[in-house]
Amino acid sequence: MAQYALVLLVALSLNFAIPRLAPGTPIDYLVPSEQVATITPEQRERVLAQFGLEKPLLEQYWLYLAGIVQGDLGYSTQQGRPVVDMLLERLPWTLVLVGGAIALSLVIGAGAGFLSAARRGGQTEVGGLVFFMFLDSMPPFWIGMLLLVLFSGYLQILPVFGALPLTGAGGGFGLTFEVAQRLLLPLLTLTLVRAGWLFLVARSSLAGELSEDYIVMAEAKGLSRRRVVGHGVRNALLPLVTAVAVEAGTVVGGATVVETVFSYPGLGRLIYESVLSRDYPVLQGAFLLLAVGVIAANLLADLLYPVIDPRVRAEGAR
Amino acid sequence: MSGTLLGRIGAATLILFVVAAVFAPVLAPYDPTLRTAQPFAAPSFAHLLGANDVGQDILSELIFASRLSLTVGIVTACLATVLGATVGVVSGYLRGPVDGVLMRGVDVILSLPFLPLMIVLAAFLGQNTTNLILVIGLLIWARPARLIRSQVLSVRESGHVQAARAMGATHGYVMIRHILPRITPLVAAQFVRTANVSIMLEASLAFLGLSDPFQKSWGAILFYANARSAFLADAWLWWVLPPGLCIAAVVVSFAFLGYALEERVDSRLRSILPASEPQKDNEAPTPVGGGTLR
Amino acid sequence: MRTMVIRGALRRSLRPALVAALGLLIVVALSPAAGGAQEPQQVEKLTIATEADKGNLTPYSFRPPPGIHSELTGLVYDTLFLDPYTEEPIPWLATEATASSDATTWTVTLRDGVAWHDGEEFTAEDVAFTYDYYREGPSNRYSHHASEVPVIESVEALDASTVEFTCADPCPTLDLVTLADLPILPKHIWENVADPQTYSDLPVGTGPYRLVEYVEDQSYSFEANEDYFLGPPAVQEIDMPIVPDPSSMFLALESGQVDTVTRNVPPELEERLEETENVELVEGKRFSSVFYRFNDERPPLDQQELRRALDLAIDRQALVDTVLLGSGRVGSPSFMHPDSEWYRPQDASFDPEQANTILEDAGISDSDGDGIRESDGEPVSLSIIVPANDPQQIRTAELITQQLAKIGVELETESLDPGTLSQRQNARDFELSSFQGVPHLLGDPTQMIESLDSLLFYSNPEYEMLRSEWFQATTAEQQSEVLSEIQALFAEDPPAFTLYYPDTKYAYNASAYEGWLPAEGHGIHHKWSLIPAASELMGVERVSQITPEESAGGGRASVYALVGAGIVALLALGVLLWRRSAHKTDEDQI
Amino acid sequence: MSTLLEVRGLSTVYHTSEGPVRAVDGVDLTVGRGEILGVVGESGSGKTTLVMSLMRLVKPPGRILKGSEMLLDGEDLFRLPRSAMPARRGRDLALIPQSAMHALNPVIPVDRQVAEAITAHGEARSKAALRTARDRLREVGISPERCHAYPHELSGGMRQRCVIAMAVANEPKLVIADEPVSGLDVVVQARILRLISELRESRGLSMILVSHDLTTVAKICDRIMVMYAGRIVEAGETRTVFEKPLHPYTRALVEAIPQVRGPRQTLRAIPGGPPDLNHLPPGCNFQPRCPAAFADCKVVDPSLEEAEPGKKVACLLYHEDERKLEA
Repeated sequence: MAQYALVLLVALSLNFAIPRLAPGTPIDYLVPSEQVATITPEQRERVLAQFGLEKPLLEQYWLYLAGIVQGDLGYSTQQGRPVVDMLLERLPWTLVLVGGAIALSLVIGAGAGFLSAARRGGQTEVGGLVFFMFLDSMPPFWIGMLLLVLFSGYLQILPVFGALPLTGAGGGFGLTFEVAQRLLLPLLTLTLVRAGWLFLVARSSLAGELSEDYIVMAEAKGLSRRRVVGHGVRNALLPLVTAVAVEAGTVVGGATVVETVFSYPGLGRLIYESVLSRDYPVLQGAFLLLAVGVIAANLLADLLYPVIDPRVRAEGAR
Repeated sequence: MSGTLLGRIGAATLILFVVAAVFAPVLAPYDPTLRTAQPFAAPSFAHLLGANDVGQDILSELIFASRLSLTVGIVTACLATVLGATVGVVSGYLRGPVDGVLMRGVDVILSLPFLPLMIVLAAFLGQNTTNLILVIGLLIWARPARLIRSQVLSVRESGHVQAARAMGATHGYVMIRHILPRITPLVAAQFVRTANVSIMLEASLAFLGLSDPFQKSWGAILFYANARSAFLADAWLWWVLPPGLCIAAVVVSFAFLGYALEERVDSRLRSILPASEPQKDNEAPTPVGGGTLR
Repeated sequence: MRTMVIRGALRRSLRPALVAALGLLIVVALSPAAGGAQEPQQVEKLTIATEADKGNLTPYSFRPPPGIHSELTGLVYDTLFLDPYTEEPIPWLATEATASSDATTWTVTLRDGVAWHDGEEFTAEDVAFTYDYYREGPSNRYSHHASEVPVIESVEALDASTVEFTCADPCPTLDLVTLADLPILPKHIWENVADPQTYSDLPVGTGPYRLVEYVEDQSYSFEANEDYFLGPPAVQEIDMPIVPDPSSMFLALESGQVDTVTRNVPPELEERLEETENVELVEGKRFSSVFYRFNDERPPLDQQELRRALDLAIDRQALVDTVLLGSGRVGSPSFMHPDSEWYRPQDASFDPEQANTILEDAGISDSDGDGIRESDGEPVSLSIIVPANDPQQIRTAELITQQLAKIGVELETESLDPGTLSQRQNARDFELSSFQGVPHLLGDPTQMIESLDSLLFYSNPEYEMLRSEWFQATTAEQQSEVLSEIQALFAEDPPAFTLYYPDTKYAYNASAYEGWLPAEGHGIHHKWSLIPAASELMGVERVSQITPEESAGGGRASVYALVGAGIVALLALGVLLWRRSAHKTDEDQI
Repeated sequence: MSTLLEVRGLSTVYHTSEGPVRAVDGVDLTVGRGEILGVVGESGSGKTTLVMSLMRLVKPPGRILKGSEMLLDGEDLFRLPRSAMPARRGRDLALIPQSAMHALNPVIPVDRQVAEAITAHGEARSKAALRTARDRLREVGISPERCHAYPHELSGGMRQRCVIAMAVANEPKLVIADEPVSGLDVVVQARILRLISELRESRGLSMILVSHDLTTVAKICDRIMVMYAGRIVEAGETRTVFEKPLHPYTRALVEAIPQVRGPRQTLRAIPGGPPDLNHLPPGCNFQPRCPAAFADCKVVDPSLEEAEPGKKVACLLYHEDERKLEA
């Protein structure tokens, strides 16, 4: 466990340093020259002071760490609103989108992967394999754009943007239907992209398992084809869990592009905009969330191992 | 059967793209930087894929763009795989404190949000191709390192590695002579995977307008197409579809190659390994983009 | 045998389903939407898509990228006079304003019976407080109007409905420009706001609309202020979703999900939008320009001849034809926008030959024959910084690079993300920088004078002389006279190279609302479009009075249907392939 | 005793990239009720393919050729459609697979794996099946406390016992064991073999025991067949085959067994290695390695004929009529 704490600390320190590495400060973005009046030095000082950015770096670092401990992530230099509220507003949307995409891609991707491996019978199931390999190789923003044009542009059956209907669409069902409608395309895009990858993981790990001796035993016992494959699937779950955990970090990054295309107010887009506007507090807050998320995913994977494969319990963690 | 067929298709497509990249000046009907047609011109005999928003020939842009995408893809993949493999082998083989430090380093990199880091580094280092390769390469080696290490863990326990060590072989010797050959298929698979990821990343960065817009790349074409609302006009058929398909074609041909490699190497390996060889490892064998080693 | 039978049946049943899907698709795409123009006057709700989040719409929540921030704030807050770009000052919150003989003190009488949204009464106290607050407090888009050009020394509420302004120098156009630009804040709220930058409550103003809901980065919702002093606005509710992606925004307009979009229509979409059912386009006359600012402190740009040659070498007409596809006007050295009252026409000249001669005479010639001229030993190789997310400015830089190469000047473009770009611009760390001119820079003379120092760092002795003349001028005519002399001076020594003034066309769904009013400098999305009384006050016709040309409907739909059907067919084929290849491996081994 | 299983002309072919390979080439065999038939042969002689063919578990690119017949209690299992086979496996005929050490699913406790064999044939619901499973495990010597352990928590021998328990759980008519004791130490081997013969007594099991180790086969099998390059080269009573091996290959195999007691002898190995099934030698498959080979052997491919009552052999030494050249 101590190691994970160390990793978190290092990640946080990097999150503190990286945005400050980039040229430009929040001030430049706050009062851009476009406002046709460059700001006087003393005004710059006053704005810096507001966000505590005029203090020496080390002091800022301690305040930053202390802030995290007390759960106070400071104010966004752009919105002027507490970072915690902003993140909490965005988190549900990202969780729904990213969580949904991972779950759906697991079901579709892994399911089809297992099916393809099970049907293998010596000669690889080419059709499904090629289809999913193609899926895995298409750029997400490109698919997103094409889906948007197809469903919202040509067929005009789906709304184009945002996450919530503008006017409150009445109570529970109406609202959920509207939200679902808006969630469909971004979710479909993210799922298609991830399903390809998970299909390949599932297919190759199950294919490996099906050549094991216990499968021969299962068939010899007279189990139906479905139950025999079931034996293999149990063992093939392990690499799948690891693949998802290892990928957890990049998913939100990947979602950034999709969220921008669909104007979906998730964490990804917030990070993208905050990077452009050098909004350090929001960036630090979002990175913190991400780092914790990734480490939690890996921790969860480690916990899941013994459940899926008792031998791991015997050998200790990874 | 099907593995080799896919492998052949993959290899053929890749060669096609490499030829296009190398002979771009000869193959491309026009110089893509010159304005040779009306802006937004539709496809015609003179311009098979029409012209972009300032009248540059899209087909020529596509052909020249393959240069950047392929170079970024291949060079970054080499960098990331070599780095990933070395770290993977060393930490998987030596275990102990070295393994702990390296793996925690990998954890940190894996937990860093990818895109913002790219933007910051692109802004800080400037947007030429070498920086792009360095930046992508230094960020994506973490995953191959983790996966190769897990493979090395099980290979390390195998009979002949123990035997070699028992006969006094130095660590370096064992790593190079015994461990490396055994994990080459996985390393090759990781090469394919990192090539895919880096080509995709270059395209995404260009699409978000964060890389050098004058460097002809498939991502840049899509950036201008999206910015000049090609998705809305009928232009999406000849301005948006082709670059996306090119990216997909290169990435998928890498994957086909990886798959064929994995299948051929796997079957050869299966016959050498004696039955008693510990077959099982509980770490994540990666998919065709990274076939498992049995 | 059971599984075989099912698979066969499945395959046979797929074929009819496929044909049905194709049929359905064609019907959906072709059905023309019902519509026709109804009387636009009273409208229940309008949906306006905007491109960026502008914070909670107080004068301090300004945020890049440039957009319609002041117009949005204008829905909630009012100004004393109508708007800074009109010929004559039009009373709004103020009824009239009289200047002293030396034009340094103004007494302004306010309209009475005006209330803030929270019911408090609007008085002279609020006006005095606002101008002091702008001058003393942190800077924002409006504050330099009170603190620099002109310098308003004091503002005093004489009684409940009269305010007296005293300027340090004569300010003859105070009512026409300054009083028409600065939104008035409620004193009873802002007097205890210590830090305006982080003020996050919903704004309270006197304006025609109340901001009732603001979901950060998602949407704004406004409700009409029924007892607005000019009568209730024409639209009860306004929903304003934030849609950053340009393509999605226009897609939403086409599919009828929004009634209008605040982003101006890119040239390449004009033809397509005109063809869409119910969608009309109108020229919004919003002042906009793209200009290159040079840093004359860095050699070789400190040489005036080189700057003159560069100006002559730029083919502005080619830029308009290629980048703007003809929708725009060639830039002029007088810098201000041609539609503004304060614009004195000068035309830029394009003469690469003359540019070459100027350079030769100035001793800047290509001594080592590499195609690039040298100036005292150094090759003339300039760099230009452009915003990475604005393709129009990037393409412009690409074309100018080719144009300058013809006169032996090498130009290298750096495309930077907005944060880095602002930082480099503020720190003057550039040789050439691309800028987008905004309305109050191109239409408001006081702003132009002020930015010549703070933004363009224009140093020209003759200009210094004219500048002090401007500050002595006691009447509007005198100021206008000085301004034309200044613009004449720009012809020889331009403060920046104005490349072009793009047209600003806006698209709206005519069946939803036709009361849009193209006001000079503002486009159509502003409060005057929604206030019935505004059009005679401003003497400007609404779009409904302008006869729209006939719009050809649905010709394009058939193409979509074809393409859509193609994709459905492709998917169905994929499924069949999967079925057939799977079927092959199952047959019996014996 | 009446015959339980009769196999006639069984041939299984693998389509490899270098062309078809006949791993099992026209094998005939019979197993009586309660009888244990031993099949002996070097690795690569087609023993495992034979076992897999009998269970109809041959994976592509292998295929059982048409014309092979396998009558179990008179019913030809090769005529059944593939989908009907699962119902028979585990109930009528059961398999103890090769390398039984890995034959258990590592992530499921052993008792549930045995119970699964029972519920697979609809005999009982899961609770009852679990109880029977635990009884079967106790019968093969796995104590109740150990029976819900995971495979990796058991020793090799115990895992082997679980597999055997699993195989006999549904009282199959015929059990086919592929190298049941190879890879175990001698003491455990003896115990497992004793377990197998006890089960034969108590259950009246008929069995086919396949092994490369002659001594294992000798201990508990009633009749023995020797397999070489996919063919049966000698078959007969265990005692007679050992005392008077006819086929030179069998004789070499018997002489290769080191005698613990008795005078020291130099061990003699059989020269060369198993033939490459793609390029079989002309005539008799064994002739390149056969010390008694003579001219005809290179021409004639001897068939399995009766040489003495109850004894068959496929070698020209004993079948004058098949000789061509001499006459």
